[in-house]
Amino acid sequence: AAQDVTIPIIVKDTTSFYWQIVLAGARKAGKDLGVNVPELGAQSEADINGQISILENAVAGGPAAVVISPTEFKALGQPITEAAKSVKIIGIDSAADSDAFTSFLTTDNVQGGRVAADGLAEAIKAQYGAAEGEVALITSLPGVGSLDQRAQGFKEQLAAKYPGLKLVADKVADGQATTGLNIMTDLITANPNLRGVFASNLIMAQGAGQAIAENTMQDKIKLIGFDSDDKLVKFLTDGVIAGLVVQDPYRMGYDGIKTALAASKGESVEKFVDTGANLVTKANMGDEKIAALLNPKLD
Amino acid sequence: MTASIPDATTLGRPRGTSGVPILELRGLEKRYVGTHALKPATLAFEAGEIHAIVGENGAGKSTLIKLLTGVIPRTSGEIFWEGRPVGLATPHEAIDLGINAVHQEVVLCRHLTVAANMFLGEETSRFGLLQHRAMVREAQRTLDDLGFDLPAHVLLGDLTIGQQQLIAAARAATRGTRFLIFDEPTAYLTRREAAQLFALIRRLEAEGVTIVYISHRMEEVFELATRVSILRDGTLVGTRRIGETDEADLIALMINRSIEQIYHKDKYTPGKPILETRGLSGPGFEDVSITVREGEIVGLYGLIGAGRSEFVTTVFGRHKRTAGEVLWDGRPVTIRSEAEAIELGIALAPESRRDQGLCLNLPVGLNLNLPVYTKLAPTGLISARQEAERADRQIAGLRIKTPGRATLASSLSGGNQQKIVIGKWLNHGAKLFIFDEPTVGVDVGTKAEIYRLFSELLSKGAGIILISSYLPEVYELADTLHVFRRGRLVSSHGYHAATHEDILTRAIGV
Amino acid sequence: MTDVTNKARGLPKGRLNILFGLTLFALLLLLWVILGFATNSFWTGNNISNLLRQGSMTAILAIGQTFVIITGGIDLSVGAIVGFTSVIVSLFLQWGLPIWAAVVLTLLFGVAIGLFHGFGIVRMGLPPFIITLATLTSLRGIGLLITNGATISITNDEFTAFSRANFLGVPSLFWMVIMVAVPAYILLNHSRWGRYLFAVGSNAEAARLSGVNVPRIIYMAYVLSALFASFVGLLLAARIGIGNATQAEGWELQAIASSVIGGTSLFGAIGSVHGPLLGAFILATINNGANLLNVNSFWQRIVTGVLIIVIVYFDQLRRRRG
Amino acid sequence: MTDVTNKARGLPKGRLNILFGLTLFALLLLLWVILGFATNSFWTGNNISNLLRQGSMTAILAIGQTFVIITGGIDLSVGAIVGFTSVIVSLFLQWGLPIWAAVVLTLLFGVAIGLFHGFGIVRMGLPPFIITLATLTSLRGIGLLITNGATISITNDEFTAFSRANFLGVPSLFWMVIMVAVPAYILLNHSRWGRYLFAVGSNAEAARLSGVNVPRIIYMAYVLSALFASFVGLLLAARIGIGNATQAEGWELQAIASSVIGGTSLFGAIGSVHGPLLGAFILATINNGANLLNVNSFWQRIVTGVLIIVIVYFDQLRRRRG
Ligand SMILES: Nc1ncnc2c1ncn2[C@@H]1O[C@H](COP(=O)(O)OP(=O)(O)OP(=O)(O)O)[C@@H](O)[C@H]1O
Ligand SMILES: Nc1ncnc2c1ncn2[C@@H]1O[C@H](COP(=O)(O)OP(=O)(O)OP(=O)(O)O)[C@@H](O)[C@H]1O
Ligand SMILES: [Mg+2]
Ligand SMILES: [Mg+2]
Repeated sequence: AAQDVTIPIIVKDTTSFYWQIVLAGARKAGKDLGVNVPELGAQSEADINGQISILENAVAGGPAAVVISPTEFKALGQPITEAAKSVKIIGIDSAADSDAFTSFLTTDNVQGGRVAADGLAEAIKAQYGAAEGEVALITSLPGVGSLDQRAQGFKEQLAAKYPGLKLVADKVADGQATTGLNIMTDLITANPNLRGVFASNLIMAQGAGQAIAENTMQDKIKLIGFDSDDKLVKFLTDGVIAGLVVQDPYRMGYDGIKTALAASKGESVEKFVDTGANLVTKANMGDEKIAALLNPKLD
Repeated sequence: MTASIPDATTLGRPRGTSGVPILELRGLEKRYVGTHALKPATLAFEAGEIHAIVGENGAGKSTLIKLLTGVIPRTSGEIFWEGRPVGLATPHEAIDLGINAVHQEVVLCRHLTVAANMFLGEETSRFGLLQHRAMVREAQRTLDDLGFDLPAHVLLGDLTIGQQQLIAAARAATRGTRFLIFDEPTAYLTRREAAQLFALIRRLEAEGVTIVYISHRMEEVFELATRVSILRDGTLVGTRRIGETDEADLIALMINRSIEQIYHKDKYTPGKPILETRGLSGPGFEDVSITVREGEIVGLYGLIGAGRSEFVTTVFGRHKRTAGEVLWDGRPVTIRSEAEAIELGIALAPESRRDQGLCLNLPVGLNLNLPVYTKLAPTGLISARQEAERADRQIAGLRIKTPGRATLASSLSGGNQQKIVIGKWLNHGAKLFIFDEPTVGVDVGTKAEIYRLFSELLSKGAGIILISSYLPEVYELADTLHVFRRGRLVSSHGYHAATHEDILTRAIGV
Repeated sequence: MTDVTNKARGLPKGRLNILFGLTLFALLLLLWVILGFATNSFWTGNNISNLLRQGSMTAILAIGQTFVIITGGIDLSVGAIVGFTSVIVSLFLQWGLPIWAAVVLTLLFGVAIGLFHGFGIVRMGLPPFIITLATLTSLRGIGLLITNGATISITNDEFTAFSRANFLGVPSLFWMVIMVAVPAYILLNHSRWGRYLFAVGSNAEAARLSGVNVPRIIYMAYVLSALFASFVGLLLAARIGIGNATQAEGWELQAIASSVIGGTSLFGAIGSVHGPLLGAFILATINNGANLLNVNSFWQRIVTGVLIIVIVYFDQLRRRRG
Repeated sequence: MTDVTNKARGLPKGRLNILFGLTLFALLLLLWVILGFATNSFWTGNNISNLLRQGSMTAILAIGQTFVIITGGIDLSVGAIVGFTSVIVSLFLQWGLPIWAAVVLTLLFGVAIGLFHGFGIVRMGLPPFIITLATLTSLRGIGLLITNGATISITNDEFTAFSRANFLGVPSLFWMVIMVAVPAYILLNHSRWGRYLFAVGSNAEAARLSGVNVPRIIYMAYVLSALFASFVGLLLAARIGIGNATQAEGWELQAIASSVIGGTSLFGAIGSVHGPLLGAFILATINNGANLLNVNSFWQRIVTGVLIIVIVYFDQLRRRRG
């Protein structure tokens, strides 16, 4: 009978590894709790209209509750308020301009940007003796809320805590690893004194990491990435990358469904949960908790 | 007034008949890059006359027409309409004056209906909405009135080229036209359609429309025209009243030499059969049995749509046969593709140079060599030298008027394009040559040359199938003449064994 | 494009267009019936409203695109125009302009872009593919520059409420489709300019020789396409409540696909208004159905690709037989 | 597309192609000289290596695309093929296949895709735009399905080392361009199949009646394009060390743009091998230069769009005068 309960989860972009981990967590929760969990999502984090349509369709299906990660703060506000009139809405990962959420499980992306800044400063200090020098930022796509927040947190933290670190380039790519790679190689060429880079998502970290490996610059340029997969973990092990900011997408998915089920039954749930952002370096990657984050169980 | 200006080239403009010439050119000139297409020409068209223009391929006839209709800009010179200078920079301007033309290549819209084409640019509408039905009715009335047996509501693309040409003529005739130009209108018409066209022209003449008529067919010129102007190499070499000249005179003026005999024919004793069809059927024709022997010209005559082109293209492997047999050198063969036909030794010069014959935006040289690359480059790699040599040989041999082999085929005059269509097969070493309307738009001089080439091919033991809708041509050249009607072979005749009238009767089928 | 695929052109078609329209409509109904059986939620009023809303924007783009394709051209910029004008209108509203003024000014931007395309094609002799590709690239850049890569929020609730409103039980977005389609239909089939669009696509030289002002017709087609795209930009801005230059990525291909599924020929001179409408709603139905059936979104892509091939193939077959 | 833009075709060109190639080359050199003055780092060996690497993949795609465009078609699927084959080869390597086997199998996938395109166009009578658009959509879906939206890491260092290697001081990626371009040049200009490509693009019916096996030539063009794309997929996988189905998005438009900048006519029958090469490296130089000059990436898009218009415009002018 519990299988009749449907709780769809809507992510920002089904074509990215990060969101696949979220979905994996949700899938597991569905199995554990006996809930039917349709896995929905747009095909790009920039496709706001697509996500609105998916939300509309999901609500039309008459689910018990909906778990959603809004792609854009303002744009999803009204549709979510609208949807909340008929079902309970649980937000994960990012916020939206609506107070109709029953519960929220988020990583603070601004905080993630700050963690990245800290990690970069530390790595530069370890190499050069002081948190000083030129740094750069590579963003995967323009107009994506979470990426903008990471950039914001990163820049704020630099300004507030590390006046010695000068942001010399703030590049926006087109979502392609190759573009990230090309931007990184050109940054290396154009800025011989570059000491650090923050590549603020998985794909950019892969591209930038490859550029550093190609040019064997790992001792000169410290790279901080965001999120992880085995490619980046290998880079980390090999010392190509100085650190990764890692969230807990699996838990977000799992707890999202769990909370939604509870809420749909009328149980009271916590309004805000911070699932945290951690800096992973070569030094701490062996820790049990971190290792679990780096190798989420996907099936 | 402009009438007092003396004129060197026109031979005494007839005065008094209708006063001021309706259209007058003074020093009109057109240069293309590398070609002086029309050298300064001065000429006056009298109101109400039928003025023929003749000249070799590439002499500049179409160029002159395009200048008069605002299709291309002129390099220099002046044009006067009823004594007033006019710009004629756009087709619109020409149409507003009442100047219309039926251009050499049919230029209408295949995707629109006949009625839509006839009204294109002059649609009738009420409150901004098109009067579809009224226009179809009106177009149909016009067609019926002209005696053209054509429907107005079908898509133009569904008609044959000849029928499209008639529509183009009907359309030009009904637009408040005062000055109407026909650029080789009969090239794609059968005799019957040509007769319809002539009736239309006569009627327009009676209504006082001035007509300019371009043709390579001398008898048409003599049948219709009141005066005739001759162009040679872009120069206007003279104007004659029709009563004061004859065919030989015009030809001499056109090509600067005389031709004693256009239809050149040598008789060879036919050898072994090359190709035989037995009860062959396919799309558009049924149960056709013919034999082509070495040294023989087999002519196929018929009205438009009689199925001759379909028959030969099926033999050539373009369409699938549905019944019957093809024998090659006495052995039954199945020809599945054009490449297989060529491999056997068949060459086909198709009827429509624009749609089937030429790659217009490619160089002349490539067009000439296209069927022989398998021979020029057996390994796949091309020898640039051989390629060039062969192209140049063809250009020289056929006297194709072009700046060089690298020139694009589209910039050649219509007749010269036709020479490429034929020429690309001549040195191909085929045994059987199929020429479908080979002399469409070709000038008399070249025609004579082409017929001489036929003889040469025959002397080497080849056989020829000649399709022509121009009866004198097949009549004079064919050793055996087959008449087609509605997809069937209705009669066969030996050389000069039947009269013109006999053959026509068979083709029309009383 | 290649002539090989082109044989269908020469054969009689006559009234077949209408018939074909009907067949596509039958296909759409068939999809709906199947989905009605396969899911409980398809035939709910809510879902039908959703479906109508979801297909609306592509439908309007596809109609504009069809005008361009009929002339034998293509407009790759429509997606970028949508994103760009969503930014423009948000900006105007942020400045406090009244809605009508913001709307009119934004549409004027659309017209200007269309004029630019016409200019590039007619005066500069650029291939439509290239000039609209260039506009695509540049417009996204300009939009990003204006917003500095961020989004502009629209605080004017009256403006955003519009996209969710219903009128006579039908979503206002779908009314907008009707508002565009009806004049478009009259223009294409019952006015001389429509006739000239076909004539230019069929044989521009013949049209010119008949006294048709070919450049003006080309301008018209591209202006309409860009105007419709900017109109969609308005609708999108109202729907998502923000202006963002990177929105509507790839919508140009969706619009072209809708148009072609609806029977428009990329060689020009063949097309209708109802065709692209049906095409757009078929695509929307595929997506909607896949969501309702909980089909993996990766499978959705595969299915869409396959369906495009199947539908266009049967269209070709039918025409060839016709 | 529209005939209006098409006047240029009728005019004689002769040797102008070569001249035009030279002029594009001059433009490229000019850009290089300017960048040499504007930045300190442009003329460093390292940067030139980077530049050559950056332009390489688009260049190879553009050559394949050119073959297709010469026949009068278009191949929208090349970007998707690159992404898809990067997944395929990663998978093969993950299974532990030796490099040569993984490479050969992946290229065979490319050939199969090209054959499918040929089949769709020749046998099913689909417009090239539609069949390749459908493949684009479906291939991305299949790739995502295989990887479940993730990336496959390539742990075979020998394979990834290749993209970083140099030979005679020139990046191996650029050697790959040469390896593709030289046979492509011979095929296009010195073999009869090259002549046939042009003939089919100019008038398929005339080519057919001259004994050209038109379907085979169409198959050839699409197979080459897809083969080159799958080759680029290999290079991409080697370069970024992962297989990911969403990579190379939009590269089809880049390839087409490179080809057209290089003088290829979208109406068919006009094109070369050196043109798209130069086009690709001009685009790469614009991006590289903008990065070195630290130009805002939004401006980069605008500049790219404007430059495309300017370059193609002057190309048209030159031809028209010619
Ligand atoms: N667009 C063009 N560009 C360059 N040269 C051209 C162009 N059009 C025509 N010509 C040249 O101008 C000359 C005159 O051509 P025109 O078409 O007027 O000849 P014509 O007398 O009509 O011949 P035909 O009897 O073969 O139709 C020819 O040498 C031709 O090659
Ligand atoms: N693909 C086809 N399938 C079926 N019928 C066809 C096809 N093509 C043409 N036909 C028909 O075959 C008949 C023969 O047409 P065709 O034009 O070849 O005759 P023709 O004797 O060569 O006349 P001409 O060359 O003078 O126009 C016509 O009735 C035409 O409608
Ligand atoms: Mg002529
Ligand atoms: Mg015929």
